[in-house]
Order: sequence, then C-alpha cells, then structure tokens
Amino acid sequence: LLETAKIQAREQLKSVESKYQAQKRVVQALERHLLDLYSKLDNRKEQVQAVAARVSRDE
Amino acid sequence: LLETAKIQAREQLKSVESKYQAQKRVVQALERHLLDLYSKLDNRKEQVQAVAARVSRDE
Amino acid sequence: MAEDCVRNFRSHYYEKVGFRGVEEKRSLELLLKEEPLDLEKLCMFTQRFPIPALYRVMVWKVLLGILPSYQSCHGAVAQQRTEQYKDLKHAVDLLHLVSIKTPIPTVCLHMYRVEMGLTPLDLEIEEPKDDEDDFLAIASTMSELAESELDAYWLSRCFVLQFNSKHADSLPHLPKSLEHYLALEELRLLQHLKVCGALVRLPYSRWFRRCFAGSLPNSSLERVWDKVISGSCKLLVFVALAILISFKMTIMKMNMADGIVGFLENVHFDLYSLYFKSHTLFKNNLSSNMSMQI
Repeated sequence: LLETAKIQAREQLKSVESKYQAQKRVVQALERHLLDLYSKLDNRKEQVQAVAARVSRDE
Repeated sequence: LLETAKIQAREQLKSVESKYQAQKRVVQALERHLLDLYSKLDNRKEQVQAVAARVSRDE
Repeated sequence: MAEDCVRNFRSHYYEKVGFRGVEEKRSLELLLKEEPLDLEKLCMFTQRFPIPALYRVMVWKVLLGILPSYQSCHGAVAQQRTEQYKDLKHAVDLLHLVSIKTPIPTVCLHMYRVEMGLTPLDLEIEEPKDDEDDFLAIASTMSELAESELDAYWLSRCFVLQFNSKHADSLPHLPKSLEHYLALEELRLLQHLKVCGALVRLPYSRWFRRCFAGSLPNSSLERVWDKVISGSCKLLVFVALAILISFKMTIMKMNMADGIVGFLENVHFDLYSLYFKSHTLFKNNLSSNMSMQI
C-alpha cells in the first residue's frame, strides 16, 4: 500500500513537473521573440530619428 | 507511515504546483508585453511612413 | 502541575540572573527537532517569546509556509522555491522592469506583481499604488533581515499574502481598538488627541498595514513580526498604544494635528522599553485565555 502511494505521488509530481517544463519552453520561445522585437524597435527608433534629423536640416 | 508519506508527497507537490503557476503567470506577462510592443512597433512604422511621405512631397 | 512550578521557578531564576534567553532557546531547539514540526506549538512558543536570532528566519519560513512541516522535505521544497524565484527574476529582467541598479525591494515588488498577474499592460506607465508602497516597506525590512535576495523575496511575498488573508478583515477595526485601550490607559491623552483632531489622522496605515515596517528599528520590528507571523495582529494595537504613551508628554504639549502626526511619523522609537511596554500592555489587557506570559 505504501509502495502504491509512493508511486502515485511520484507520477503526480512528474505530471506537474512536465507541465512546468512545457511552460518553460513557451517562455524560451517568447524570449527569443521578445529580444527580436526589442532590436527591431531600436532600429525603427533610429530610422525615425534619422528622418526627423533630415527634415529639420532641410527646413 | 502511509499517512506520513502522503503528507510529504502533498507538500512537495504543492511547491512544484506553485512553481508551475508562477511560470504560467510569467508566460502571460510576456505575452501581454509582446502585444504591447507590437502595437508600439506599428505606431513607429506609421510615424516613419508619415515623415517619409512628407519628405517626398516636399521634394 | 508540579513540573510547571519547577519550570516557572527556573524561568524566574534565569530571568533574575540575566539568562532568560537560555531556557527559551533550549525549548525552541527541542521543538525544532520534532518531525514533523508542530506548527501549533511553534506558534505558541512564538507568541510567548521572541525567537532567538539564529532560528528566526527558519521559523518564519515554516510559519509562513515557505518550508513544509516535514523537515525531510525541506531540501526538495527549497529547490522548488529557488527555481520559482529564478524564473520570476528572469522574467522581470526580460521585461526590462529592473536593471542591476534596481534596489532589492523594488525587484521583489516587480517579481511579486508578475507572479500575482498584476503587471500593467503598458509597462512604461507606472503608477505606484498604496498597497505597493506597503509591499515595498515590508520588502525593505525583509531584505535587511534576510541573508539573500532569494529569502528576501520569499519572506516578503508570503508575509504579505499571509497577512492579507488572515488579517485584512481586522485591519479596519484596529484604530477603534487602539482608541478603546487608550481610553483605559490614558484617557487624558485620548481626549487631547480627539480635541486637536489628531486621532483620526494618526499614521494608521504605516503602523497597521505595514506592521510598523520603516517606523521601528529592525531589532524591535523583528520581535513584533514574530507575533504577527505566528498569528496575532492585535499586538500591533499595543505597539501603537505603547508609542503614544511613551511620547505622552511631548504629544500633550502639541496642539496642532499636523505637528503631532509629523512628530509620530518621524520619531525614532526606543526599541527595548517600547517592546516591553507593549507586551505588558498586551498581557494586562488580554483575557486569561490568551497565553501571554511576558
């Protein structure tokens, strides 16, 4: 009976742990995406600034 | 002994469950942030386009 | 019964010769050897005596549910707590909510917000809320008391959650309760506070919602928090009462509410006399079914 309880507990633990691992992979995917967006956003910022600088020089 | 094993297992399970819930919240926060960044990126795009259109009209 | 007499005699003797802490430390050590830990006994001990500094963080962790009652599981559970902490820390880094310069209490607050699903949609627009200031004050104290950022996070998080779930309903009644005991102890002082309009403006939120975080020196605050963590928020009323009585002379000389409130918000309280005064008041005012023996 004790053995059964232990096995059950271990199985439960494994299932939550695997749900956790799945979420962790989601975090990793989102992280890559996020880093990519951060750099795009930086680029855009520079573009806007460059164009704005050109406009003010022309005026 | 069986009761002890059960309680011990429950306590461990609770801590893994809490870690899983926290990671789930992390995913939600990252997703929300990504959406927010996308909308900012769109705004920037529009800004760049607007300025570019103005420049080409002036030329 | 006879055993109790011997024990009381011994405690009394230790107290007289200045070794009062010795027996307390021993009885706590015995409690900490039990497997599983008996939370009820630990709470009773903590309600009666200050926790020796060496064991404080450990006992707090158990009473706050950061560590379980079975000590054989402590390693496994601590491992989970560490991973959870790292995940949240990584998240706040990734969200650019913190940098290496961010103070630990602020890092804890951001982690707490992520964990509770409280991050605002636009991270750049941040409006600090009252309850977040309370969290920050508590986390500042915890980060000074804890040895690591990991402990600081877990202690702040669980202290705030436990306090809110256990005492949120009692909090609004504490000012009334303070007024009641002040009427019993120092009626003239109470009338003076009422007349100059200071009674309604006392720093209740600092005192009660933050449990005196930032208002008392850590050495006395940790003794007050021993009691709060083991389940009593009523002690907060008696600490406030002790503060008012300690500064009675000064307060009686002031006639403006602003002056009194400003004085109480900025005064540095003397820890030991305050601690013992509040406990004496606590003991004297509690009905006999509460086991306070200080």
